[in-house]
Amino acid sequence: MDELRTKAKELFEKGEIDIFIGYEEGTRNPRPLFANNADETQKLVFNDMCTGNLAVYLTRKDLVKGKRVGISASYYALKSIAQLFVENQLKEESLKVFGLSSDRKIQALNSLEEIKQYLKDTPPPPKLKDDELIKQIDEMSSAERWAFWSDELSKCFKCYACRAACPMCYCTKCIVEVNRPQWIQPWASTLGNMEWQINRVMHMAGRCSDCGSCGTACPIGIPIHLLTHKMSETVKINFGDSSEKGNVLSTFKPEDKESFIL
Amino acid sequence: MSKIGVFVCHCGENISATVDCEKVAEEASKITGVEVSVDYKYMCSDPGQTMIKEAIKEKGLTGVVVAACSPRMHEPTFRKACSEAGLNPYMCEMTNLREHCSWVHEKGDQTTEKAIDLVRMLVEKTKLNKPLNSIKVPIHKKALVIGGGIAGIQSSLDIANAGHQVILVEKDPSIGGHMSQLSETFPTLDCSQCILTPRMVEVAQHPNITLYTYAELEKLEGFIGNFKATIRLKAKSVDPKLCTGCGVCYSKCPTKKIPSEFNEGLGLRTAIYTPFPQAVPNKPVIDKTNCTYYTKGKCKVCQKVCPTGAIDFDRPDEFITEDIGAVVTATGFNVLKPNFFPEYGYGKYKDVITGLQFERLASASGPTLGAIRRPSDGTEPKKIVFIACAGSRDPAKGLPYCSKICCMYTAKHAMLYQHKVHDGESYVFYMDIRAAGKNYEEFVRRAIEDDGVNYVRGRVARVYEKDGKLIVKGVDTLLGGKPVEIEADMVVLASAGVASHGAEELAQKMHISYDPYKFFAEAHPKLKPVETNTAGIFLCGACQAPKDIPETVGMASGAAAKVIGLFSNSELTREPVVAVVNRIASHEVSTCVGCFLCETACPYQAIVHEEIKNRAGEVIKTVAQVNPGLCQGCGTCVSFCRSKSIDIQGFSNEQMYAEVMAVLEA
Amino acid sequence: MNNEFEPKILAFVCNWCTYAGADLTGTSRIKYASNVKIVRFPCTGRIDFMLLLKAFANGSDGVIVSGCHPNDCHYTSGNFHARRRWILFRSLLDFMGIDIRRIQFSWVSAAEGAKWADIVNTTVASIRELGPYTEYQRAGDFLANNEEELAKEMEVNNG
Amino acid sequence: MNWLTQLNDEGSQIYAPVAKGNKTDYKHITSMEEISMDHIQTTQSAKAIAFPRTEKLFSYTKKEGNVTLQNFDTTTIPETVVFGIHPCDAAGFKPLSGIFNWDTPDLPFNERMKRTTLIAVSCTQCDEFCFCTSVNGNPGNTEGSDILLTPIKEGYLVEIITEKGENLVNKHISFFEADPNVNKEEYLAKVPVQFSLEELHEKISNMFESPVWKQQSERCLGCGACAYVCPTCACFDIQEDAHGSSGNRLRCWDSCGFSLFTMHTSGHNPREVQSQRWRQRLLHKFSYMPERISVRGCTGCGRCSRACPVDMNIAEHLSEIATL
Repeated sequence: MDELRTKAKELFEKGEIDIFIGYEEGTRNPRPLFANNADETQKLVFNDMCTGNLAVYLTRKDLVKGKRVGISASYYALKSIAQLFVENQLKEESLKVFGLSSDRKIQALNSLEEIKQYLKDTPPPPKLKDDELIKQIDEMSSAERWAFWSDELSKCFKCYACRAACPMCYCTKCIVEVNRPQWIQPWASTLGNMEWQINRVMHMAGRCSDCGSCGTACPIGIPIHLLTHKMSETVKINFGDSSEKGNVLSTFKPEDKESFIL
Repeated sequence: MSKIGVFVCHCGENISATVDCEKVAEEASKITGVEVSVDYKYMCSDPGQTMIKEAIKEKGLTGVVVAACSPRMHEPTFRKACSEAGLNPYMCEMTNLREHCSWVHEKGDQTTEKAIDLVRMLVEKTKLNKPLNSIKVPIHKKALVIGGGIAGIQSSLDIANAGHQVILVEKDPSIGGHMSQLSETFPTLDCSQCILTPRMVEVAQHPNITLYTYAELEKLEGFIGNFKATIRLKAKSVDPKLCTGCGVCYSKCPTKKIPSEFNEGLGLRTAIYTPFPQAVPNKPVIDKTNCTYYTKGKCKVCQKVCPTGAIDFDRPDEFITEDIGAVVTATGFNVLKPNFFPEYGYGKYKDVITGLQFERLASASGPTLGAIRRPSDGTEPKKIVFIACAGSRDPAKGLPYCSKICCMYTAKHAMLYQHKVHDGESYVFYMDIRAAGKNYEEFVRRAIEDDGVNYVRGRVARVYEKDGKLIVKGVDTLLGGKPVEIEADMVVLASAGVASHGAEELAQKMHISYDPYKFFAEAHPKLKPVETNTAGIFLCGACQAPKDIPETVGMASGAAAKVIGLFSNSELTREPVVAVVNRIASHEVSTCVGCFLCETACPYQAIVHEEIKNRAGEVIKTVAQVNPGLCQGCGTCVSFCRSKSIDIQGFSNEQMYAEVMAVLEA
Repeated sequence: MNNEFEPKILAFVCNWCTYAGADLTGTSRIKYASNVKIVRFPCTGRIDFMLLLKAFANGSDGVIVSGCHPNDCHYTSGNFHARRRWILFRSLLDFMGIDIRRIQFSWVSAAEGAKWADIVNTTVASIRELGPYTEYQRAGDFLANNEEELAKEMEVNNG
Repeated sequence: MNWLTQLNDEGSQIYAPVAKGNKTDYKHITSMEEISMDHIQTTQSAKAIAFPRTEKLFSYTKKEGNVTLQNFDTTTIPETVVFGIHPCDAAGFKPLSGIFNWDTPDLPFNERMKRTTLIAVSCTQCDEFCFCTSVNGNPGNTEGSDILLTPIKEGYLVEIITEKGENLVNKHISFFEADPNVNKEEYLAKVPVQFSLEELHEKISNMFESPVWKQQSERCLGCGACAYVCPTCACFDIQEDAHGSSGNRLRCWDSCGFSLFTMHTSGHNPREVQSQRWRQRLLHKFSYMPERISVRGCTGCGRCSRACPVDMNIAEHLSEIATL
């Protein structure tokens, strides 16, 4: 913990960053902290409790535009950062990234290459609970699945916390706000809520870091992160790990396999 | 408010036999926004079209829906009619009451109901149509031809003769390609060089052709009509302006034992060389990998003997860029190196040679001056075996395709052999004889019947040497798989035609696609054989697939015709069915967030990065932009874009949505 | 006319292969069920997955999506992109319990007029068997749902 | 409980807290078994009873140029009893009512309120997010409720606050006994006061340009969770649910925290950055509402803090402002 504070402080003192995005102690769990100078870095914490995906702030223009940013990033945040690079949203030279090494030490990741290497070398944190839930849902009949999701999604009141918490949802005008045509019912109704989630998850295909922030953010506790988690798995099963360039839906292989097209 | 005209066609009785056209027109008139709705026997007829035109003028229609046959048939007809009446042609849509309704359903209410729905769908779509204007793209009327074989030569000459500038780039020191290596050509047996060299000279002398030999395409940017090509001129070490081509240098060059590429290794050349005596340009280059000066730092004999001081060892590669309107790719092919077949002993036995090597032996300008001699001992082979399909049609070896030319040139080789070695005996092992082409079958028959070539249908399993003879073991399948063994003096492999070296790299430079064998892919296998997927880049010759000379020349003229057609206008006019990135008010400029994933989805490289700057000139945002010159209007980007920032004219999100809703909400 | 359920089916097809294939069905005078209405797209790559959902939400009981066979796309790769889209979309819908039997994907070339008629007829038959897709439409109509619930309660009260 | 069963049997719609997983929310119940009272706070407030997340204001049909309007039908609103809401939640209906009646009385809201009886239950437990006592509330506050129940050793202490409440009790008077003479206070949760309301009022109305807004809102993600769970947030959006020639005009929840909330068609956005939206949220609740409709837009329920994905703890932020 002290290590990160020292490093972040150093960056300020050397004049290498203008803002450091990290965590501080919060009411119950660590919460995001924005250190704007060396002193403020002394509140930083970084441990396994720090699960919120801080990469979400890297596309927030009012926070980071024109600034050189330091950030402490969880495994999933690093995945998001790597993807944001693919999508032309970040500049290598204005970003200093710190991850947690396997022995829980602060590890500076100085380039996109190093981030990619880290992700290659580090196994993703297991998601036993989610995998179990998905298994349960998979084992349901189609009608049961419909009942399950229409019940869950009937509760959604469209606060869009799932969208706000997601680092990949950085569109300035989200599909739900497009009204010519009105693709998605903008009001809360089971179907409109489903349409929103289907869109969100389709848009996440091959881009999602699987951090689960959407589900954590949901104030009503709808397990929408299972949808993205399932999508990530489907992508992996069908198309392997994402390619360097483009997106799973913007690229293809002539030999892609399906079994349902007549 | 829309004023839509609906025009329901009976198509004689083609539609009205099963659809109640009057009712369709009547129901359509009740749709909000429909100003006029009529039915008529033949809408496409002159009176029918006049009816539409008059309605446009009298009622001030803002859109027209013609409910008739397939838009694939008459959409241009009706759009033209609308245009003539002053309505933007893209405000006219067709709905298909014939192929998709009256012809496929029985007469009845349901069929009429469906027809009404179909009309409703298109009315709702048309309400959201926007007037579109054809896209104009300026054209640089200069063509780049890559490859100086017969394909590139033919294409260059055709384009140049039509009055356009051509830049011809050839990677070797001379143009001529494979055709210049050939002895005689099938099916006429006229001498290849005799018909080719005049064309080569014509290229060199043509005022509209700029020839760059020993040069390669480095980079190609831009799009149809507006390419920018960067060409690397490899250092020749000989100043072409000073060199007179006298040949003293290569006669004095001490490094003499380099296998000649032109003679397929059957002859030798010097380090400073012209590939062959009839080379165009007939000026030497120094082969840096073999020249003693370049490898060891000593020699410079050529520099000493050159009467004009043309030798320049220190000259680096040069780069030139040219503005180009169209590209013709004519990079040809290579023959499969037959060490691919250890069982035939190529490389192990000197007298197992390729068809192309045989061409050099048979050529009057070749290493033996046209006499058929064994490379091993210079004796005349008395018994010769030709193995067709050496590599071709062999899925096990990864080349399932037919190389197309081997049957014919093998027949020619056997024939030439018989003509030159009267007491010789020749055998051809073949799988099938494919002699489709004018006078081709007759040619093969002549080889068999007149010249006594022995054709054996079967594959050769092995070739090995025994007592100075090449033992060819195969089977004759026509004799029920009877084993055949021939003691031959020479074996000629009709090795498969494969993509030329570096084809893949070149395709990637030009953003054109290629097949699994690295042959360049045509835009459509039937209807667009000389186009590629990238507009403005054309193909000809064996870079697309192995083919013979007449076919190559035909294709080369075809590609040239496409280029000339393109150059016949100063602007290119294209259908405006293209994608567009939206623009919104104020500082956001566009809802596009610049993720550029659409860039990878586009099959045509039509997405470019556009930097939006403020008044101070600072970049405030980088968004996608569609190059309308390249976009073909597939719309893959549109359904991929998450924020719906990109849309396609003519099939916009709003239009498609309205069309779908129209039928469901009715 | 009998009282058999007549499903509403929309077909989203590409202009170059399936639309032309359906034209051929017409010129060949092969008959098929009139329940299907074709919406013409330039390419399967253009077909937005949302349009399928919108179709269901607004009363379509089934959807046919059809385009050029792999390698035959007029635009070279639109159908390959579409194929990936449908693989993921279908799996997502299935995971959410949306009835994927109601979406029929197919490749129909411009030469396959008979295949088109066959696809339409088998799809109509299978959707007819599945019945109207009311559970999906109802999820959209929250007002009707509320009112229905209310009505039920009123009934209880009155009764 | 028998009392509720009776009410249910008589046709009142009963809403009560129902637990699912680790979340509890108000649901329409038919069996009293469903009720759960173990929670500290339901995830959502009970405001949807009178201000549904989506409400049809009117519907229309167009036919051959004529438009037929169908106005909001008040007869569809059933008699409703909300059981088990906490005093902070009950108190929220006053600010809501203030907003929905500040110039034009809002028919749907008022009609729903008219048919709703609130049976509140005092809080016997609290958590670190509760701060009702800092905004003049308390765990046994009767304000806003029709009836307030306080769990005591055996059964409940019943306080009848309004006529509506009295009617409900009188219907089944047999379930009730006379005053047991208990000290209500000893059963209530102890909610510490976190800041001085006077100091807060004094500061907040004069700090429009303060850097504190930016500082506090840096981590805010701009979602609408806080507004949607809030018992007093009343922002709404008007949407059109159109189907061909007919349609409904809908009122749907909205949030001033969304970046597009104030976006003009011109592209200009008067509240361009999150700090301006955060300022709006707090000023509206603690300055504009008290000034204009004489009621604070906060009851100290702490839901927004619990719902926030990034721990925007409102009590902490208000304390910071009060001690500036």
